[in-house]
This record gives sequence, C-alpha cells and structure tokens, in this order.
Amino acid sequence: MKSPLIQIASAPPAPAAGSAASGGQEAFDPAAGAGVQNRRGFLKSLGLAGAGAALAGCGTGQVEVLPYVVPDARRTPGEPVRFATVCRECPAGCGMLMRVHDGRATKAEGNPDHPLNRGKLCLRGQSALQGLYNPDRFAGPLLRDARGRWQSLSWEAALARLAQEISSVEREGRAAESAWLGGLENGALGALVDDWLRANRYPPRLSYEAYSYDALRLAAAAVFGQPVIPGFDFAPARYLVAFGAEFLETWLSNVEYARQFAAMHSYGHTRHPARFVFAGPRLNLTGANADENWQLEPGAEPLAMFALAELTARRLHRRLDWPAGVQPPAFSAERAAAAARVPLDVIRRAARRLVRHRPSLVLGPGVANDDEQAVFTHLAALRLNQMLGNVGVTVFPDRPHALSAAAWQSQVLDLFGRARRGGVRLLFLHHANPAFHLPAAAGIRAGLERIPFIVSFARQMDETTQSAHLILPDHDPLESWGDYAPRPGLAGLLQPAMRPVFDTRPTGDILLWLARHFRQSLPGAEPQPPVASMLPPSAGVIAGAHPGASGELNDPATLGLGGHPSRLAPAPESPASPNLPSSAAAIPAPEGSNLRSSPNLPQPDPDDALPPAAVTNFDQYLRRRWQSALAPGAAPEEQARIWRRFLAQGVWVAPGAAASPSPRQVASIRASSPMPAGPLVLPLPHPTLAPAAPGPPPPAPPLRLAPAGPAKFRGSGRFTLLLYPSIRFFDGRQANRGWCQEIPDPLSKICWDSYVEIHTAVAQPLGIREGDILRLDSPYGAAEFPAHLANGLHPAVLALEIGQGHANFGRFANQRGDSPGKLLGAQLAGGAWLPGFQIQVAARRLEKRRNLANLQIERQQWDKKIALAVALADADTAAAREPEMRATWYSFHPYPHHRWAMSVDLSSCIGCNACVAACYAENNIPVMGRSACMSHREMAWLRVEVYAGDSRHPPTRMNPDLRFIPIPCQQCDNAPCEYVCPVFAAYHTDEGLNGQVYNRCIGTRYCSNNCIYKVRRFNWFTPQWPAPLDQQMNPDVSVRAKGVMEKCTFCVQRIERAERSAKIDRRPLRDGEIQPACMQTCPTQAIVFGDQKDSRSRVAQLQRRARSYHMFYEENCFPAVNYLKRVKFELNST
Amino acid sequence: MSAAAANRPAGTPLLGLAGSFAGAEQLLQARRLADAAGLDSEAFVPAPEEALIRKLRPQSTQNPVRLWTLLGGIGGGAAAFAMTIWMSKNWPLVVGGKPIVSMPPFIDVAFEWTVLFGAVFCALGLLRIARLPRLRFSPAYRPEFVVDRYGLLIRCSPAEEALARGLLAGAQAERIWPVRARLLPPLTLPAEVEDEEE
Amino acid sequence: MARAQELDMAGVEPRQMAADVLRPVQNRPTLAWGFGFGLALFCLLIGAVSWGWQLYIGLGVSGLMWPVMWATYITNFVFWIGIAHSGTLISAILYLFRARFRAAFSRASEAMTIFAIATAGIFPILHLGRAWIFFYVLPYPNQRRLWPNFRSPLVLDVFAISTYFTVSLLFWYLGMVPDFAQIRDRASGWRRTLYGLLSLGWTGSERQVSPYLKLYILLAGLATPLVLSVHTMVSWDFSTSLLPGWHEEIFPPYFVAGAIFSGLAMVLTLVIPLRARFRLQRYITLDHLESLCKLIILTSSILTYSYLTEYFIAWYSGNTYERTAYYLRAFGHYWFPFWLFTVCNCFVPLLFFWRRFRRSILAMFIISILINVGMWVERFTLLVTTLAYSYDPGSWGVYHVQWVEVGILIGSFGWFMTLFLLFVQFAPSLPLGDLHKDILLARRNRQRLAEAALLPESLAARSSP
Amino acid sequence: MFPLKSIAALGVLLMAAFLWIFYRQNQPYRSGPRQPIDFSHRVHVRRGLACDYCHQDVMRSNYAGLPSLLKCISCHREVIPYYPQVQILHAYWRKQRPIPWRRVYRLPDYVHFSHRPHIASGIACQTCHGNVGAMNRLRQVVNFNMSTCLTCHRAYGAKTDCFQTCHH
Repeated sequence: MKSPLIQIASAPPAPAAGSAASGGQEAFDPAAGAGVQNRRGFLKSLGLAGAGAALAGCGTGQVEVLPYVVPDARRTPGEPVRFATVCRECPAGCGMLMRVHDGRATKAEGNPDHPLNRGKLCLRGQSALQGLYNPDRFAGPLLRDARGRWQSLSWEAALARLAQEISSVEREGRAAESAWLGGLENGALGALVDDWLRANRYPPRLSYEAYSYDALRLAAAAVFGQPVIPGFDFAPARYLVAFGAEFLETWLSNVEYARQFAAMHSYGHTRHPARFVFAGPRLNLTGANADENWQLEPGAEPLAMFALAELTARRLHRRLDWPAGVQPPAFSAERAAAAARVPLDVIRRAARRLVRHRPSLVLGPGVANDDEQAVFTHLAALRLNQMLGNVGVTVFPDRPHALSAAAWQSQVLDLFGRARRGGVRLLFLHHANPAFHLPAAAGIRAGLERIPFIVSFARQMDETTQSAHLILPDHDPLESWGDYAPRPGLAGLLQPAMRPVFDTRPTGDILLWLARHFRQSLPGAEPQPPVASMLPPSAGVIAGAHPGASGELNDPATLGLGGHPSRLAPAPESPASPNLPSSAAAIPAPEGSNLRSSPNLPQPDPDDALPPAAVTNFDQYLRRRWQSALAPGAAPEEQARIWRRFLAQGVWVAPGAAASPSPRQVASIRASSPMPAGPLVLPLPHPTLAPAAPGPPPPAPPLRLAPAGPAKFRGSGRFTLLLYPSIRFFDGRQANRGWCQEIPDPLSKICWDSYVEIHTAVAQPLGIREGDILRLDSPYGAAEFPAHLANGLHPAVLALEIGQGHANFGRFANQRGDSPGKLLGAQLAGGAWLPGFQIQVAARRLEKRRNLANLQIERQQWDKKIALAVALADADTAAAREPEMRATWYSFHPYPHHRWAMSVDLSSCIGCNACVAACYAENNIPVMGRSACMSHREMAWLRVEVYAGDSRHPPTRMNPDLRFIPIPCQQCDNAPCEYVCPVFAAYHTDEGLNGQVYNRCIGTRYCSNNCIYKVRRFNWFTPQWPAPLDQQMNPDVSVRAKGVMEKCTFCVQRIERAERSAKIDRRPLRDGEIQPACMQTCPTQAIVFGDQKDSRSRVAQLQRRARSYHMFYEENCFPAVNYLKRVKFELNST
Repeated sequence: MSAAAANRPAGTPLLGLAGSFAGAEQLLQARRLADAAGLDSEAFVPAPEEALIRKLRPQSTQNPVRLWTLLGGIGGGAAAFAMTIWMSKNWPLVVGGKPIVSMPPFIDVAFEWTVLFGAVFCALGLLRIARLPRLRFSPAYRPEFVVDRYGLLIRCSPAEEALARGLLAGAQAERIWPVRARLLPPLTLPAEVEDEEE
Repeated sequence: MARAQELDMAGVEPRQMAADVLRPVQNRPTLAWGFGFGLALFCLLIGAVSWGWQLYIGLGVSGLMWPVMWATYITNFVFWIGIAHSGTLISAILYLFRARFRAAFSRASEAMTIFAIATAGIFPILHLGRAWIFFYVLPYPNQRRLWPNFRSPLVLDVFAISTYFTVSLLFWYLGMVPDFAQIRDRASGWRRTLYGLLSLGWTGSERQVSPYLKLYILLAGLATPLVLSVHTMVSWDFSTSLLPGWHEEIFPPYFVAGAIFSGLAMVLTLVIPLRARFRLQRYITLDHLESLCKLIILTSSILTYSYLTEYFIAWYSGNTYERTAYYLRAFGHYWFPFWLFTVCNCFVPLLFFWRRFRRSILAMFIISILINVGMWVERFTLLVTTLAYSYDPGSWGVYHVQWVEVGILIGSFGWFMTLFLLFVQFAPSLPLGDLHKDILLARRNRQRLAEAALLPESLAARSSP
Repeated sequence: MFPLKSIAALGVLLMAAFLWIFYRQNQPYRSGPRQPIDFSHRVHVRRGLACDYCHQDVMRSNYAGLPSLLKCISCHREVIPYYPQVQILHAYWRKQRPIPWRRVYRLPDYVHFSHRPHIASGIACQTCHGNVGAMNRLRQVVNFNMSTCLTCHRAYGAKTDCFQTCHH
C-alpha cells in the first residue's frame, strides 16, 4: 500500500470544477478529471483518504529489487550521469548535457563546452524531455488499412511493406516522381539520405523548415553573392538596430544571441552598455528589451530602413548604391520616414549614432514578415552593415547558418502543386509538417490525398502524417545517434541518453536495411577489414559521460566511453539498490515501452568486432564516418580513444574557428575535471571529408525586386494581420508539451489558449472585452479567436501567435483554438518565390466568450517598488541605493555555516522564461491543465512577472519600459509564512533556507496567504503525469500529493548533494559549485546563487552594489533574494 | 398516624420525619425550630435562590467549590506554560525569526488552560461536594421538592418522633411522614416503594 | 411597563409553568417538528456529500485558488464562532449583571452557543488540505518528537475553541441538571433512565444547591473573559498576518463586537419562532426582545466605528499597501458584497431607534436575518478582498464561489438546526429554575405593592389564581 | 433496570481490542519476506566476506547496491555448484535474468536517506541492519521510523534539520 504521499497512478483524476470554461472537454485536463465517478472508486478513496495517514509505516506490498546481471564498473546506481548530445528542438543546434538517473533521462542542461550556448538552454531546450516521454508518441509502426484506420504491425512486416512499395515504384519506373521532404539534417544522416536517394535515383531531398528566412537569403544573395544566412555576433556591437528580428526568442540561434546581447547591453556585464533600437508594428519580447521603440505602420519597415540607410550614407558622405537588378526607390528619405510615421529627427539621431558607435549591427524584419517587402528591408540592412564596416566584425557571411540549406518555400509549394497534379508517386516525410505550417489555401492536404504512397518517420501523429499510409516511427533525438553542424567548422554530436522509450527505429537503420535489402552499396557503409573491438573487453559500454558539467560529478572513473546504453546486457529497469527511495522506482515501467535494445536486426554482439559485411546500424556508420575524419590513419585503439573523448565532449570545433567559449565561464566549472581545459580542438586534414558542412545552398530563383514603396496588402479588412513566432512553440512543433503550454507567454501571460491581440484603445470603443471571441475574415478564409487587449502593438494591427491551433497533434496541443493558417494566402507574392503573410482582415465580435487563462491580470506596480529601474548616469552612485533598514526586535539568525542567497540582475533578465521551464523539469512540478490555470492553480515555483514602468516613470510609445522580474521564494529571515504554520511544516533551516516539509504539511494554506511575495503553491488535486511522462521525475525530489503546499527550495537537492560530496572529500564548497536549475540555464546569467556569508562570493559582491534592493523591504522580512535595478539609458519623466 | 406506624415493617429503622411546606418562610421557621431543638435537619429547595441558602446555612457562606476552581485554574495555567515551553525547547525550530520561547502566544495558551481547568475543577468540586452523581435518592425525597414545594427532613430517633412531628406541625407543614433509613434501588422514587400514608 | 410584566409573572403557578415548558419534552415530537428536523437533516446531508466529494477529489473542487486560499470555509468558521459569543453573553455576562430580562431565553441562547461552536469547530478541520491528519496540530506525544508550533494563531485557535466548547458545555449542562430532575420525576421507561442519568441524582437538597449556586456564579465569571479571549484569538488569525487589510490593531475589539452583534441577531432569529411555536409568549415577553434590540443598536454602532477607523487609518497612514488594499476592497471586483454588508451592518440596525420597529415581531425577525447575512458577507469580503489584492499586483486573482462551498454552507446550517431541534425536543428550552425565581420575586413585589395599595385593579384581579 | 453490567462488559472488550492492536503494531518484524534464493548471510559472513564486498556502492551512492549475478557466479562456479539453491542461481545465470530479490528494508518516499555520509562517518552496518552476520533469512530488526534516526542523530550531534537533511 503506497504511502499517501505518492498517488500517481492510482488516485482517480479530479472532475471539472473550474469556472464555466466554455469550449469542449479538454483533451488533457487533470483538473477537469474523469467526470463520472463510479461508486466503488468513491468509497475506496474515502477509505484511502480516511486511513491514509496511518499506513505510511507498514508497507505490505512486495517490491522487487533487481541487481545487475553483469555490473558496469562505470555506473553507480543512484548517482546521475551526464551524456553530451545536441538539442534538436530548433535549427540552432545548441549543445546539451542530458542528466540520467539510473537509465532515465531526467534533466536537460546546456553543454558548457559547446561554443554556441556555453551551458545554457532556452525554454524549448529545457522542454526536450517532454518530447522524449510524450505520451502521444507512436508505440510502434502503423499501417493505414483500406478503410483508413491505423493498424499496428511488426517492424519486419512494415519494412517488408516499404520494400515492396519501393520495388513497385522501381517497376513502374516512376523513381523520379518520388520525394523526400525532411527536416534540416546536415550531419551523417543527411549524407546517408542523400547517398540512399542517389542510389535509388530519387530526386534530391528537400529540407523543409517553416522559418526558412527566404527574404534574408535573397537579400544576402544580392549583397554577398551567396543566398546564405550570415552568422551574427552581437557582443562587439556598440549600437544595435533591429526591424522586428526576434533574436531573443526564435530567430536563428536565440540562446547564443541572448548571451551576446547581454554581454553588450546588460549593465551587469559591461559598464558601457550599447543602445538597442527596435522598430516594428508589434513590440515582441525582443523589443521589450529595447531602449527605443519605433512603432511603425504595418508594412512600413522597408521605408524606415531605407530612410535610415539613406541618412547614414549622407553622414558617411557616400552614395548608397544598390546591387545589380535592384531599382532604387524613387522617393527621398524624408518622405519615406513620414510614410512610416517615424519622426525624422529620431532616424537622423539613429543615423548619427550608427556612424559614431562602431562596430554596430543592423538587422532586418523577423521571420513572420517574409515577403518581397522584407527582401528590400534585409537588403538595405545588409548594405548598411557593409557601409558601416560591420562585415567580419558583427556580420559573418563566411560562416553561413545551417538554415541556408533549407528548402525555399516555393520549392515546397511546387512539390505539392505537382502532387495535386498526380505527379508524385512516393513521398518520404521525415519530421516535416507542412500541412500545419503552410496556409490551408496552399492545398497541402489536397496534394497529400493524391499521392499513392506516403511513408512517414514522424514520432507522433501530426496534421501531415495523418494522410500517410505507413508510419515507421523514428527515435527521439535524445535516444538516437547523429550529429548536427549549426555552421561550418562547428559540429555537435548526438548520442542516446537512455534506452528507447517506445518500439521505434532510427531512420538511418531503416535506410541501411533497405540498402542491404536491395543490395546497394552506400559510400560510407562499404565493408571494411574487421576492426579490433572498439570496446573494452570486460565491462559493458556506456555512452560517454561528461565529467564535471556542473561540478557535481567529479569522479574521474566516469571517463567518457563511446557506445550505446542499449548495448548493456539487459540491465534491469530499476538497477540493484535495496531501498531505492527514488520516486522513479515506485513507478511501474510504462506498459507501452519494450525496453528491448534498439533495432534487433541481426544485432552484433557488443564484444566482438564490427562485422566484415556492410554496416548494419546507423551508429556504426556515424562512428566510422567520424573516426575516419578525426584520425584517418591512426590505429583502431587510438581512433576509439579519440572517438570516446569527442563523444564525452559532444562538440567538435574546427581549428581556427573564431568563436571559442569564454575562458572564465568554462574554467570555473571545469576546474576539477580531468579533461584538458579549453575545447577539444582536433586537427582536420581533409576539409572535404569534414563532417558535412551545410550542403551547397539550392539555386536561388531569379532576383527581381519591385521598387520599395508603401506596402500593398491583399484583402480589404480594416486591420493588418501580423503573425509572430512563439517563444514557447517555435513554429508549433513544441505545442504538444505540458510545460510549453502551461508556462505563459512572457508578455501576455496567457497560457493554454490561442488568442488574437488587439489594441486596448481600438477594442474598447467596439465593446470588445478580454475573452470575447472575434471572427476574422481574410480573402482566403475565416477563423475565430478570443480577444486579448494589449498595448504593445500598432492600433491597426491584429497579432496572432504561430504555433497553436493544432487539429491532430496530441492531447496537450489539440483544442487550443483555431489555426492562423486558415487566414493566410498561399499564392506566391510578386516574384513567385515568397508566400505572402501580410494580409488585411476584418474583425467582428461574436456573442460567444472563451475565458483566457491569464496568470497576471495586473500590469501596473501601483507605486509598490517591485521592478525598479535606474538611469545609466547614476547606476553606481548613491542615487540608485534604496534606503533599506534592517529593524527587528529579535536577534538575527546565527547562521553557523552558510547563508544561501540569490541575486537577480533585472538588467540582464530578458524575460525568456527558460528558468521557469528548468524549474519545472528539475523539481517534478506537475502540469495542471487549462481549467486549473483559469483560477491561477498552476504550480510554477518561479514566475517571471512583467510590469510597464512604475508610477514615477509611466511607459511611453517610444520607451515602453517593460520590466521583467523573476520571483522565486525569497527564503526570508523573518519569513511571514513560518510563524503561522501550526505544524512546523514551514520553518527556517540554519543555512538560511525556508524549509517546506511536504509530509508534515496538513494544508491550512495560511503560509501562502501570509506570504507577501505569493510564491507558495498548493496541490489542489492529485497531480497527474500521463505515462511515460512520469519517467522524467528527479528521484532526489519528493513528489507531492494533493493537499500539500510547495515552493521554490533553491534546489535544495543540489545543495545537499554538493555539501555531502564536499564534506566527504573534506574540502570547502567552491563559489558557483552549486547552481540551482534556474541559474544553470539562464542564457544571460541574470541569476547568481551563492553563500552570502562568504564575502568573496559573487552573490555577496552583487548585494553590495549600489543598485541592489530587496522587494517589499519595508515589511522587514529580510529576503535572501536581492534584485539589481534595471539600468536604462534614460527614464521617462512623469 | 399510629396506624401507619403500626404497619411499619419491623426491622427498618426510622431515619426521621419529613415535612413539605408551601413557602420558604415556613421552611425557615421549621429549620429554626429544629436547630433550637438540637435536631439535625436537611432542607430541600425547589428554586435555588442565593438568599434562601444563605438564610438556611448562615454559618457556612464560604463554599469549598471556590477553592477547587482556584487550584484548577492555577494548575491549568502552570501546566500550559510548562507544556508550551518544554515542547518549544524539546525541538527548537526557528520560525519567522521569533525566539524559541516567545511569551505572547504562550500567555494565551496559559490563559485558555487556566479558564479550562478552572471550570473543569469547579464542576468536579461540585460533584465531589454535592456527592453527585448518585443513582439512589435520599429516602426523604419527594418529586414536588424539585417543582414547587419546600421540604425538611428532621433526623430523629423513634423517641424524638413526636417532638419532630410537633415542630413540623408548628411550622405549618402541609404533610408530614416518617422516613425509613433504607437503600432505594437506583432511580426509583421513595414514593413508589411503598404507599406512604397521606 | 416592565413592572407590569413582572407582576404578570407573579400570577403564574410554577407547576403550570413547568408543564408548559416541558410539554414538548414529554410527549412525542409533533409533525411540524418532524418536518423541520427532516429539512435540517437534508441540509446536513447536502453538506456531508459536498465534504465527502471534496475529500475524495481534493480542495480543487471548491473555488479556492492562488492567491485567495481562504474564502467561505473560514468565513463560516468566524461566522459561527461569532454567533456562539452572544449566547454566552446573555447567559453568563448578563447573569453577573443580574440583568432581569436574560432569564427567559438564556437557556436557548446558551444552547445556540454550544451548537454554534460545534458547527464552527468542524471548519478548521474541513478546510484543511489533508483533513485526515488534523491531529498534527494537537500536542500529543509522538515518536517523531514533533510538537505543534504554539506561536501560530491557528494553534491558539485550537486551544481557544476547545476551552470555549468545554466551559460552555459545562455551564449549559449543569444549568439544566435541576430541570432534568423535574423531567425525570414525570417520565417513565427509557426516558426515566435517560433523564435520571442526566440529572445526576439531583434532589434539590441544600447540600447540592449551595455548591451548585456557587458553581453557577464561578462558571459565569470564567466564561466572561473567555468570550472576549476566544474571538480575540479568532481575530488574530488575521491581525497577526502581514497583509494590508488584515494587519490592523482594531481587529480584536472589532471582531468581538461583530460576534456579539451577529449572535444577538441569531438569538432573535431563533427565539421568535421558538416562542411562537411553543406558545411561550408569557415567559419570553416583548420587553425581553426589545432589550435585545437595544443591545443590537449598541454593537452595530461599535461596528460602524470600527469600519470608519480602518478606512481613516488606511488613508491617514499614507502606506501605499494599505491604501491600495482598502481602495480595492470598496471599488475592486468585490464592490457589491462590500456595500451590501455596509448597509446591513451599519444602516439597517438604526431602524431600531424607532419604538415601532423595536416592538414589532416581524420587523425584528427580518432585521435579524439581514444582520446575519450582512455579518457573513462582511467576513467573506474581509477575507477575499485582502487575499485577492495583496502586496504584489502580479499575484492578484479573483475568486469565484463553487457549488461545493454552497453545499457545505447549507450543511453547516443543517447541522446547527438539527442539533437545535434535538435540543428543543429533548431538553427544557427555558430555565425552570430561573423562571421559578422570577415568579417568587414577582410575588414578593406584588405583596409589597399590595400593602402599599399601589396595585392597579386590573392586574390585582388577574393575579388571583 | 440500569444496564450497568452490559456497559462494563463492553468497556472491557474495547480495552482488550485496543491492547491487541497496540501489541501487534510494536511487534518486532518476525521474519523477512521469502526470497527467490534462500541466501544465508550467516554462511557468507562466516566465510569472511565483508559487507562492502557485495554491497559495493555503499561508499559511492545513496544506495548500498546488491551484488550482481556475475559476482555470485564468480565464486559459485566452483563453490558447492550442486547445492540446490546454487542450482537456482545457475539457472538465472544461464537465462541472463537478474534475481528478483524481495525488498526487506523500506523507507517512505518523502525520506531521502543516503548510505554514503553514514558510512563515511564510521557508522557500522550492524547499527541499523542488526547482526546480519547471524541471520539466515534477512529480517528487519530495527524499526526505521523517525525516532530511531532522530535518537542516533542527536546522540552523534549530526544534522537534524528536517528539510535539508531528510525531507526535501
């Protein structure tokens, strides 16, 4: 009988009780519960509830403990191991360390050795685990029968069916009419697919990405001659202008850019911050961090950019010449600025500053603004960068981004045009979902219907795969081999962190099997003389474990070892450990998972050598490809050793590559690691054989630019529809994740719902209130969205988030509202290569309502000094200091050893909520569903609040002064929550933490009422983790049952683990050795944790800064979290 | 009268004579006569009035119940302080920066227990002094003593029966009857045991 | 006029009065009582099912949310404890003052106290997240060597309410012992056994009466400070917190006055139908009820003063948190309950200044119900607005009542009425001893007046039996 | 007429029931659960095997760990291979399946216990697991409730911080 604290599987879900949530029954809604309760369940649980407490001690159930059959000297049950891999949640390709507890991946962290993100991850990166354990993933191959129903079948039958289809295509001679529409694969898998397609004489593959930056690539082709996306480095810039590019959210490589942006713009990182100007019709999260906001007319970006370029050229006394084929606009800069409604002196001032502050960086519009007008804006921006000499300093055309190899939107539209005409016989879908990303008017579904046979390697059902005929589910990136090069000269390696969760096969293995089946020889997979076993004779092989990622794992024994965990002898699901208190042990293995080793095609025994015949597994193909590249002539043992070191490190940097990780940040973490300091730089003799740099970009269609004039939009509606990419769902691929849905949008603070943003001043006269459903009519279709009244956008604009509105994508993503795709047109604009996004829509209020789950209903600070700002001039002077006085009748706490404290720099915080996602992942925080969030019952221990200015500095149009403030538990000295708890569940530990003992709490909730920061959350229902999501749980953190209060604990499990190993090794704790999950993943290092008693620690130094203050200091709670005021160039006067 | 005495079963000793009176004055008069005659007497009062009780027992105004209440109160207060301080010191957890032994809340607990134990011991004192609860009634008890009649039992030996009867008659007793000293079965009224002569 | 009432009492025969009062006890429950009792049981059943559902599913079925973690359950708790206090006021405090009018309904109001505490005592357990381990709050010896936190107002509540319940129970029960003796002597069969046990063998002997009277005086003495302390500690649940809107020094006296105010209203609500149903108009006269109304005016004015003080101090202190909290309490999302309770508590009782209202039974009944509605809404608003609009504007949230909470509120009234109807049926609802004393007193006065020839002829005629 | 005797009888009955439950609660664990192989600690300890020979993770992790099948087979390939219980061991080894031992010691999920600091500060295994060297079938001798841990922690002056030590 389980103790009542753990009621995961057994307790019945709770019935719907939130306020009248209109709309159908939610697919995933634990708070909505199972509706009809049977009598037996009711009585059983009454009994359970009644006798729950007394049963904690006498467990009568029998629990098995399984030892190893063959032990692995390298793995200690209970101690986490980290495997280096790459985050494939978006094309940025950040390096990732996957923390694994006893064979279960539990936490994603950044790889400090990867020069791109240097140990940091964004919100989507942290949610990668919810992709791995997603309950809606395919459990095995599926075949659609005649009546359209999916039948599951064995792998052998599925592969046979595919082989039969391929041979029939061969017989019909329609090989040229097949197509491979896949994701962006530029590593070994990309090479394998190309070789396989070539072997079958299929046309080359299309790497489909919804955000393919066509406009930027065309502009680059005009300016630099190559249609590639240049690399950007924000750090050296002294002045930054962005015309809508969301480089802190979803643009290209947002974690890298966030770090660089903080290095240039945050007062915490530099005493001379650079100014950032944002221009665009809608203020997105990136614009919220700007110092100047030009609210342009919708579609006026080219005019404003042209005016800026023209005025800058005049100051540089040079003529602005345009590349061949581009007619210069026929009007002056002054008229363009007037048309864009931006004051001319503002543009003139910006031009002056661009000239004075060198180097600088000018960026064009964001991805949602990808039409022919955008090409001109990008072109003008790149020309401006050239004129200002930024090329080679902040703009690097020689280091093209991997996305340069993405297919043009026109190529995809042509493919489906052909399909509609019956010209496509066989389609391979490899993680591409055009049916959702492209507009409905593009006729994707009609094209899919006409294709006789579609094979999809998707991991879960999506809008495109539902038209497929055969599904061969691929491994999740976290359980598969591979590599990915974000830019030439930099490659990250993927290795499986754990045994596959479902009965899935890597696509590479399938292609190799097909090649063997049809007796084709692929270049990388030829038979080779037997190579001595790569593997140490005795022990099994574990994948490379990265030493000392966060300083915890300093056991030299776990040197990285290449190999696939599945190669272990059937290591038991719960390894040998008698009283394994980890909550994972108490969770039964998910029914669906087979936990067998991956593809059991004739599986070579781990210990003997590679088979003389052709390579059978993709990991062998990958290893052979890399080993021959890394150490071509070396002896096998040497090759194996280098391969294992590279596997453990997870990243390969070509010699001489410019961007190397910042020394201070990497050194401080790797002090104890046996690996040599600095990245693993290996000689690379054969540039040609270098792991696939992004392939040669497809030929660019002819460049004909219309003259830049006032924007012409299709449709006659009053509003301009503007789509913006979502920081939580990217292009919609992360929509089926509980964390991404429940963590609110950083600006609107709305979760779980899709909504249309409308300006407050426009909505009120029309009688539109928050939550009223608006019907939008565009020339191409109609859709309905609940209205959200916002202030950050142009009154003539309606804004929709890309990513929501899935029809068939899983329990978390379905029923979240309409899809923006219905409104968009697909006929290509102007030069027949760019789908037109910007259209005019008419909005009409319907009588229906759908209440929005808004987690922060108030944006004003009501003069309560929560998020404070200070002008740059007196940032370090006494004027910034808050008059804080510590007055108490009682003596202060005698902290004998440590006083853990945290410092948050509001200048560095960009409001990206990555810390909130990391907190969800680390502390087993449950997802509560939409109806719970409607009444603020989400369980986030950490929330990032957003305020618009304060009472003394009201926001203005030019300076919206949005301030983000992450609020964890402040661990107060005189905590108001402690003295009111009747059972000592909340009390103060002698290391300064505010303890919350879950099993002692009886749920009076007085502590939450009395907390002035409102950081305490209550378990209203028994939390639900649909299998296999419960495998993601961190065994070091107790799982809370219903009726228990919980809050941020400064990641006490990490504190305890570090203190324990320091005590046993008899050494003092190093500053920075303990990193709570939020600090570890913050891309801008805004959060610093440490021991306040140690005066040399970084957090103590930050507390002594002039601009340091505590929230609600008048209440004498003496919080341990101090904030550093946001430094702005100039503050708005009242 | 003698007939009743005649059919008195032999062997049950006479406890005394009881008389019922209509008003308090007659009872007081009877009590004064009995005291004058040096006979021990026990009064029964339907409406518990302070003044009447003071007149009936002039000498013993101080009732030991007060002592029980005082001791109970002091004991409760002390017990509360002991409990709260000992328990706080047994596992000293710092809470809200407040000292381990913080007097304001402890004083409240002490006040509550002072009142509680005072009241409980007061009740116990009543039960002890009035020798309640009893299942067997005093032989002299009549149902109307609780409703509207006053009663007086004069304990006398058979010899003094005549004197007692005279006293009661002198105080205008409505009815006078002999009272046997016998043990009544639980919860049964004396009247139901044998038919007392009117 | 009061003197006439007393004289009227002189004519009453104690035996007849006892018969009138004990009529419901002696014979079988009437149909009307059965209907009332059935209705009360049904409401109790609604409450029980609602609570069972909440235990089974979790507190999420109620409307409680972040940041408003306390709402109707704690409102019910303070409301019922408030009602209990006026019962003690009438039976104990006015006994010390020798107030003449209290005797008639002191037993009924004391019973109301016991049942109100019994109802209020459920809510500290019912509102817990894990109600099945409520005993963690009690200082019982346990192997974990863990003790409750005596610095928490909630633990003080536990002591306060348990003490208050015990003392009131003793005071109420021991007060009824002589009356049970009368019932015992009249009853037979199981009634005789039951009331015999309850009467503890009371025979009216002076050896029992003397300590009994001393006990009654002492318990009344002890109950008086207890009343003030219990509701002070209930008010500390709020005033020792840090929230603007709760953290006020005026709370203890303001809560005590509020408690007595709503208690008096509930006495009126209960006594008026009781008096009519059992035809006890002769004993609970209009004068008695009128003096209650005068008390209501007094406590209502104390309440009005407290509200004004709170708002003045909030404005005067210039503290931005206080100003925001009080502004939003009056004009925020919960403006309607705020203005409803202000009207009910401050303006409706002023009608009692007119004699016409003080003497009309219907007016008194309606006003008493309005007052109790006002007091419930006042505590609800005080709780919810302060939690909804506390310090951090980012954490503001609006609370909506759910059906479970309504069910539990109905259940609490059902539980209270069930106990009260049982009391009315199986126990003497008027104190026979006190009334007997009043009769004797009235007779002595009548004799004295008769001697002084001051007696108006009409009364003299009527008084002769 | 007054049911005095029946009430008294009922009272006695209740007291007896309460005492019986109280007795059952504090009964020391008679014998541990039946294991798939009747492994005897007594025999192995007498052969001179130290605790951490089989439970090798006791110094490195929260869990003490159980000996792997390989470790058992490494001795029992030669030592009494025909003993029926060892035959069961060989069967498992041939099938390469782990031995499904039944758990003897259980802690609730809200307690985080780690062997490592205890062994590092020199606590003997017998302190908590009793004289395992003398047991054939393992049984839990010490009741792992909070007072056991608390007494020892207070005696040794170890941290007794509820939140940071055990319950987080």
